[in-house]
Amino acid sequence: MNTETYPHSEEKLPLLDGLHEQYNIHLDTFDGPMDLLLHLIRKNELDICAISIAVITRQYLAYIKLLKELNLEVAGEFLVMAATLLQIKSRQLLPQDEQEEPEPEEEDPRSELVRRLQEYQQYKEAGMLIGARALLGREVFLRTAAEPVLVAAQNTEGPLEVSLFELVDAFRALLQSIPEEQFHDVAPGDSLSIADCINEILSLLQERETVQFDELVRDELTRERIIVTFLALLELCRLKLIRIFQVDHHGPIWFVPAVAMSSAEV
Amino acid sequence: MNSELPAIIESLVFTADSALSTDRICELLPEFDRNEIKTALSELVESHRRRGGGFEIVEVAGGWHFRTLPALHGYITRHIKTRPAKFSQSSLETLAIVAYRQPITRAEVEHLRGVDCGGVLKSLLEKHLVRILGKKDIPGRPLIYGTSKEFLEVFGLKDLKSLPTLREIQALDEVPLFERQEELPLEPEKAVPTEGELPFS
Amino acid sequence: MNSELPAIIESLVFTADSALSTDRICELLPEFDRNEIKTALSELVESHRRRGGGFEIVEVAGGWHFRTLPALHGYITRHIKTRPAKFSQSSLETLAIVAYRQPITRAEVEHLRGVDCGGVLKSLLEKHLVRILGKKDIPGRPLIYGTSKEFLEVFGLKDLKSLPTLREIQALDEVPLFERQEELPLEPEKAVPTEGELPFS
Repeated sequence: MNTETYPHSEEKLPLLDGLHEQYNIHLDTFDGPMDLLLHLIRKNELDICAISIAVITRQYLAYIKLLKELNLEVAGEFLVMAATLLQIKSRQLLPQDEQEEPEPEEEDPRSELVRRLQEYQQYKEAGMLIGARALLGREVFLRTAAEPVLVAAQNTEGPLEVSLFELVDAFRALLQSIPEEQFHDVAPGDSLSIADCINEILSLLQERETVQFDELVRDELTRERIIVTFLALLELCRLKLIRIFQVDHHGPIWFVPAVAMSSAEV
Repeated sequence: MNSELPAIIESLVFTADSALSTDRICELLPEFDRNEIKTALSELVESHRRRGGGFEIVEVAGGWHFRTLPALHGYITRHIKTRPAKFSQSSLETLAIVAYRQPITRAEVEHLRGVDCGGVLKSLLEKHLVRILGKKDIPGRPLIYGTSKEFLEVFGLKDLKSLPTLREIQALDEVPLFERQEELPLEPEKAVPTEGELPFS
Repeated sequence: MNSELPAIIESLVFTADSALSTDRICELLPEFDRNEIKTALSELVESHRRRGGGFEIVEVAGGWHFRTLPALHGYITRHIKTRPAKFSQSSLETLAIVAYRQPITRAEVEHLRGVDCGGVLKSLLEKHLVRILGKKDIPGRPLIYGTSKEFLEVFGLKDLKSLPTLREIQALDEVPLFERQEELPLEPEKAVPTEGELPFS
């Protein structure tokens, strides 16, 4: 994702050629640092379990340096991996105290990385296997002609087939087609909206007859949460969807659906 | 004759959206002789008739197509009632508005969609995806709509909180925090002092 | 067994506009016994394979349908306009991770791949290969993803158990990375209501 474009500048090319000879790193698109590491391991004919961190780190950094010299963008992920490699290497350089029993967590500093690489390699291979299958619309085709007997009858009764993404997408498309000022969002903001909170309360009331205020805020006792919940309750009350009551002073606040579910359903 | 030819022709007729004429088949298969193709077609007709399946290949109105046996139409029409109903764009939009903006009145839904939604709301009510929550205390006392338990079941949601928000979908392909950060200077030669010189610098 | 049954089933599958599950076929044919129907289905598979035609009946995404033989695609694309979905390495990797690891969050996919996956996930959602299953019950309530029915259909898989088995890892430590993490509470039976068993667990 980072090296999709080949360099345009002429004077950089000799440098690139030199590298081709010395390291044989081709500027393919590497799908992230894991992909690059696997490539380096294979190039050096190393076993993932017995990688030489020194060799791999040097080549990995060389690749990043090359990208930079070619003025290609180096994504943050590649730098994070560089830091991880350097950290593993520095841990390997630390003198080992041979007298002491090795602590249980003092495992090979490489092992975490090795595990990630192995797992990544599995999915990379599985992805290639899946991609090599005969695909519908590419190698395999269905009958497209509609059966005349069935064409006449349109059906609206059957089981529904629609995905969640289609639902959100329909909503998104709709909002985009509406001028900004007509669309009134109850509480825009980054975290919690009154609309979300109303949905939450309605969803709870589908399951139970009574809900206590404390239950709504118990999991997240923040000022924002309490205020938003309170406003959501006021809104629901204003819409006459719930009734709120409190038995004792300072006692728990309860609320119930204003209309019994059975009578509300038509 | 190429022994694969009947299968090739069969696959062409099968995937065509309307009847394929012999001429068209010959056009599509220039490497085969017209007579070969004609022989293969009669072979196909014969082999489908012989195997006694649920459909046959026939030539009608100048074209070849597959047709189910009329004797079986009584069975075929049965699945009209149970085949999955494709959701119309208007029901999907209306359902989305109710889901994301509930509690909501019909007038509010119509304001957002810009068209009359009475029929769509009624069919959503009949499908039990939408329910009436109560009446709004304004003149006219309009009905207030929300989604139902069945709505959650159809979409496999635990509760309404699990509905993905617009923001979450939009945030997917935004540039991650990571890459917006100022890049830190990285000097490999200094960071790896023991590894010796890099091959270029 | 009723000697007409394979032909009846064949006509149903042939005319359905999406794959028909064995359950649906049984529902449509209440006068026949489930076992009879199953026997007839395997007979159909066998007879179509034997006759060596241009298409076959296969079980995909939990349902039966007819599809052409992959070997013939060179002929079919002569008259069918295709816009074959192009899959980059990153989308295949991401798809594989979602398929084998579902239900999974974006952060978990990114941890495995080591790169941002928002854009890839969004394009897989738009291709309907990946779907949103809901939200995970952990702080931040991230969206959880799984593969869709279309995924199985497009890749010609009967169910998730038919995914290619992952190559065994000769691990330093037998426990895969993810299982060493603290288990987060998630209710997969609610989140993945329709997809059946995962290929491993």
